[in-house]
Amino acid sequence: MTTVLPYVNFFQTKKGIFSWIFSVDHKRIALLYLYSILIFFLAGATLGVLMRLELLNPGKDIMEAQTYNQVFTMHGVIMIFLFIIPSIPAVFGNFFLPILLGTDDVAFPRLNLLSWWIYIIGALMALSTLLFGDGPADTGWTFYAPYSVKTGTNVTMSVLAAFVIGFSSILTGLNFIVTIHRLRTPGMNFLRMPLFVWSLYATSWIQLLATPIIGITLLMIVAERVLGVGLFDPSIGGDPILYQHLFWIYSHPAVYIMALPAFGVVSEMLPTFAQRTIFGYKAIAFSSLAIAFVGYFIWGHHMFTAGMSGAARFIFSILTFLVAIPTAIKVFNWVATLYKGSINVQVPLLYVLAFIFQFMIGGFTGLVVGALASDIHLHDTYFVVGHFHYVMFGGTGFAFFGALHYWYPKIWGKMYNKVVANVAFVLLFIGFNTLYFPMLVVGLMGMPRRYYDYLPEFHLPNMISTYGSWILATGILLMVGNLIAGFYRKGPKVGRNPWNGITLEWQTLSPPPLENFDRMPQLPLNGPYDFEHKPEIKE
Amino acid sequence: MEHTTGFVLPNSGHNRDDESSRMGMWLFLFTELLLFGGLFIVYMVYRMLNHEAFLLSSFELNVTMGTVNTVVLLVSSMTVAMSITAVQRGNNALSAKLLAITLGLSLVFLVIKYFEWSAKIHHGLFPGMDLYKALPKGESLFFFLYFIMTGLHALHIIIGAVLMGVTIYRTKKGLINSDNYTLTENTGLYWHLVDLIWIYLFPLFYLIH
Amino acid sequence: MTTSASTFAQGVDLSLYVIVGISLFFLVGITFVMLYFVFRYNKKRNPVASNIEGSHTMEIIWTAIPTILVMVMFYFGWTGYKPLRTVPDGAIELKAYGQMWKFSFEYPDGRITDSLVVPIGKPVKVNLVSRDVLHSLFIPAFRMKEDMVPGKNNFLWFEATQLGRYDILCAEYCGQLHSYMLSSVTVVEQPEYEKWLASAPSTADEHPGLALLKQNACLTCHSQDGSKIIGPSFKGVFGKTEIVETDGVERSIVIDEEYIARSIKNPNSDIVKGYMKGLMVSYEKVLNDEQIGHITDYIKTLK
Amino acid sequence: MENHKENTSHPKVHISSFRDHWSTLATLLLLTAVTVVISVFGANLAALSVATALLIATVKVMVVAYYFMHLKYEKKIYTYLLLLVVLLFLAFTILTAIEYYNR
Ligand code: HEA
Ligand code: HEA
Ligand code: HEC
Ligand code: CUA
Ligand SMILES: [Cu+2]
Repeated sequence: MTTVLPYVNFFQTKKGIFSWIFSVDHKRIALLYLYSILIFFLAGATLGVLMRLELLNPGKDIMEAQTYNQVFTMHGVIMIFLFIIPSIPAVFGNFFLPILLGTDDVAFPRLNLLSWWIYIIGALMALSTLLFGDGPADTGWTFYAPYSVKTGTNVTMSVLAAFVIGFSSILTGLNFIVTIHRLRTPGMNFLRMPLFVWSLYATSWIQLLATPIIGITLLMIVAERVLGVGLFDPSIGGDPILYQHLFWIYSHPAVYIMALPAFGVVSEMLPTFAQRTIFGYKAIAFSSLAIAFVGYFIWGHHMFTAGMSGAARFIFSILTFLVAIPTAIKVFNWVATLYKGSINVQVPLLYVLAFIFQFMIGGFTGLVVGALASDIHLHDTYFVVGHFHYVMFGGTGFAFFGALHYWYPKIWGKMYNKVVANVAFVLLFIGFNTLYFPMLVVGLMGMPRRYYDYLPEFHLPNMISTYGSWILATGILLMVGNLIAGFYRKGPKVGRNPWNGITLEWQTLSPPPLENFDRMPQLPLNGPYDFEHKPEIKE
Repeated sequence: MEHTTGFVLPNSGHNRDDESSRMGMWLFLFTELLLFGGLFIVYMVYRMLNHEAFLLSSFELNVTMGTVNTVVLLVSSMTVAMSITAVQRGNNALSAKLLAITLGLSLVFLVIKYFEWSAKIHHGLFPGMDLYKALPKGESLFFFLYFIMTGLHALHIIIGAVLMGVTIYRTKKGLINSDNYTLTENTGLYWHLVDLIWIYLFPLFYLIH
Repeated sequence: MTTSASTFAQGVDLSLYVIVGISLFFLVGITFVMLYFVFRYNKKRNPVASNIEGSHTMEIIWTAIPTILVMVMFYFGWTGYKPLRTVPDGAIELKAYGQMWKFSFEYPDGRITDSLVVPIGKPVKVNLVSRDVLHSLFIPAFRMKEDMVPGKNNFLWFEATQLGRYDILCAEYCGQLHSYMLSSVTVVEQPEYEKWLASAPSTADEHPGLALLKQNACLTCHSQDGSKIIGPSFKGVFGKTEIVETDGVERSIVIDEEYIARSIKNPNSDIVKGYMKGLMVSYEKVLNDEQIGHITDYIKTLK
Repeated sequence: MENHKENTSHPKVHISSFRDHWSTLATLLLLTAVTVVISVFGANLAALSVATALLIATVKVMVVAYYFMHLKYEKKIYTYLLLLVVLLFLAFTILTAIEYYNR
């Protein structure tokens, strides 16, 4: 006998902490990731603000040199391994990939839960260096040999933590690839997948095929420290530069693990707010694969001053420039998507516009350091610090916040205060650029990075930059506060489709039921963004 | 409190899908290949930088033991492949027996490896030991790599053996049958990977005379 | 931009201007078009959207143009960089040592200095040697930087084009006092350079032990006045009773000649309580027994 | 929720016979013998001996993958993906080798 019950959403099905931390529901796992990632982001960001305080004036402001070195290492490790690499794939990928494909979960739900646990264990290992041994590592997030082998700080644990977190990343990638291959709803062939799915697909391949290399590299550092003799030690015939090769074979492709999902969410939001189909669907889809592919072969651009041979410098530099082309294709197609749209300017769209602007600055500064001559001057200066904050934070970070505002009503079934969200955005935008633009300038002047103290001529830009960090911090606190306040807001619930979007997540309830759909998902006639043949969905 | 009306989604992540499992396993094998790949790159570079030293050190290794181990692994690869044939044909008892033989062979491999390692360690060739420290430039790298790479490989053998044990247990319990033998297949795939890696390790360490 | 004071600087600056120029054009252009579209096709002005699926012509155009432009950028990067690796004949050849956290320079006549003095308009080749970890010799005014890698021969060369004194910074993270690993290069006229070369090194009347401590950068970590820097101060250290950790076991020792020699040759075997392991590297290959003797003698005088 | 549906994913599977397995093993053993013989007795081949050893190893790996690992009977995509991984690894080694070769 079957009884007809109203659909309950995935928050209501079971209660209690254990129903969350042992849940195999991809939506709950996504939220577990979201909360943990946000906590780590705020922790890492606080370290960033502390660094800026130290750099406000030359000389000692608030901490010792050794502490500063540990702080920027911890900041880099947290931001890279705990925040930005998992950010969009593990949160929004987990939540929306099955829904966008029209299925009820990822291919291996229990593996998915395991990935989160591995991530948490790795994170705890990283944080444990604060308490045990001789303090957190002071090597920079790159763990370059031979310093990482010589220093007395707790490098072994930090490196093992990164190794463990790498596993989580591999398993997520594996899960997504199989899901995309096996669980698409009938009728959704590869060329009818939403672009976010495409970008996750490309990302997953990088996670799968690049992460093992850093895993084994980090293990070699551990072996070196534990056995007391070195694989990268020149006195026994080893080569410290080889460590750098292995590290960047992973870590360059990893920057596209950070960037591609951001490209994906941007490609979702633009059609929704322009109320028209995406311009150049195939070009955007395939350029993701092209970026992933070319991205494997350009790691050497981080080592232009390490004494590589001329031939290697030539090849790595020219390939670095090639990767700009598929990225250019994306940017042009995005802008063209706004052409003759019917544009609804909402908070998520503001984040998208800021993303495009800031990512361009980040990308162009990437070209500057990709050229051999200018990189000789700019390598390991604040220009590089400016470059990567522009791409990672100004790009991916802003896309992450945009996606949070975009899917907020779907995930929680409520809407945040839009006015406050706009104010927060403005603060964020101004703060961000005040914080990071001076870094580009001071880098051109020749200030090296990882400097606890600096020469007096670098004072002014550093001061402006620190002021910017305060504006940015205010903006972020306002944004997070507004989103949290949204949970408790009274007022009308949002319906299925507050933005009038077209992809499958907007056809189901907000929040979605446990099974994801309360009726068969319907595909638009021609491709995922065919607004002209939008399926009619009643509340 | 589950909803029970309406419709069933055509694809579900909670359904059994053997193709998914196999694809997942293959993808996992790719990551394993690249994990060892990193070490092979290190090997290649150091061999380019210390050519003579690598040739000299290679003579320290026992070709006979290496060859025997190669044969052991190849045979075990066959028995595990046969056990899949057996289970596909519905012969569970034979399948379990073949898996048991594979497990036995993996132990043989480990025992031989143990003798090889302990001979080296006895000589003090393990990284950090006396003879190791006295080795000329380059030769010490060879032994470092030898221990890391065969060590990681042996770890994989152990994991494979445990997996084999689980598979035997489940086969005997009848949880695996001609309609549902993904576990046997995936164990087999993993075991073949271990074999594949050894196929390269063997000439690179033992045979570079 | 800071002063440019070497022949190499032009190439670097040219590649910078080309790339930044092209980039600014696209940055401003794209941002403007984007904002214009948002304004012009706002839903109030344009209530009904047109579904334009794409255009092959456009795709080809905006693939081809960036391809050409990035190749132009690469070209300037490459030609600007090429001189860096081609040292002209007849260059003055020096050696630069990097160690935690001090640069030192060795001239052909064997003199060792803390900072560089070079003649204007003459190519100077600097061979880079690291004694411990990675460092990088960075001269912003020359747009010049190259890493010092232990166990590997690396070099850079430059030809100064302007008189003056310019900063040298360490640009590869090398530990605690990385940001204090500074030095300078002074560009002088040829006659002045020769005069400087002819003058005797000024360390003659120093205690030979002190000279060695200065040369080997011991004093970046060990003070002579009792203050604690990275390592224990040398003041009054001889004959003192100290607690050290050997293989994880604490024990108490009296500092004598033998202990000092051991601390220099094998610093990590006994770790003084309250200090970190691994910071001081072994000087076994750098200092011979006679020199260690001088150092010990000098340390004895620091009461 | 689990294991409700019947397995439908590989309706028609290829079953390799025991004889196939035996002949695969024979091939592999033969190839092993060849490598050992070349390297132990053909010492004057010098650099070539490494190349031949690796070449033979690659043939062996292909045999294992194709027959024991069933690649021959799987969907073609698995072979392509494996090739992709191998090519990627080759690209890593070649790019690294260029650097060290020109030292
Ligand atoms: C999200 C992360 C991310 C992304 C996407 C990128 C993207 C790029 N990066 Fe960046 N990078 C980092 C993260 C990232 N990077 C990090 C973390 C570091 C430092 C690591 C460390 O040392 O700690 C680093 C360092 C780094 C270096 C080393 C600098 C040094 O240490 O000396 C270089 C050198 O080539 C480089 C280049 C590039 C290039 C060419 C791109 C390209 O992909 C950019 C392509 C984009 C565009 C070009 C803009 C969009 C295009 C248009 C608007 C069309 C018009 C275009 C043309 C006309 C060409 N990056
Ligand atoms: C996604 C990645 C990411 C993000 C988001 C950030 C965010 C920030 N980072 Fe960055 N950073 C890295 C990744 C990232 N960083 C990496 C990889 C390195 C290299 C490390 C290395 O060299 O090894 C680096 C290095 C780096 C340096 C260079 C250190 C050096 O070389 O000496 C600096 C210096 O200013 C810096 C500053 C900041 C600041 C001020 C923020 C801010 O934008 C943070 C903004 C957020 C907030 C302000 C949070 C909101 C408010 C609170 C949490 C409440 C507390 C607030 C107060 C106490 C005011 N970072
Ligand atoms: C990078 C920093 C650093 C440099 C450079 C350095 N030392 Fe040290 N030194 C240390 C530290 C840290 C200790 C304490 C830990 C230990 O015993 O290893 C130490 C300990 C010592 C001791 C034992 C002192 C005691 O109180 O027991 C002596 C002697 C010594 N150093 C001599 C030297 C000499 C001589 C040089 C130069 C040739 C030198 N050091 C260079 C960091 C350094
Ligand atoms: Cu030396 Cu930094
Ligand atoms: Cu890169």
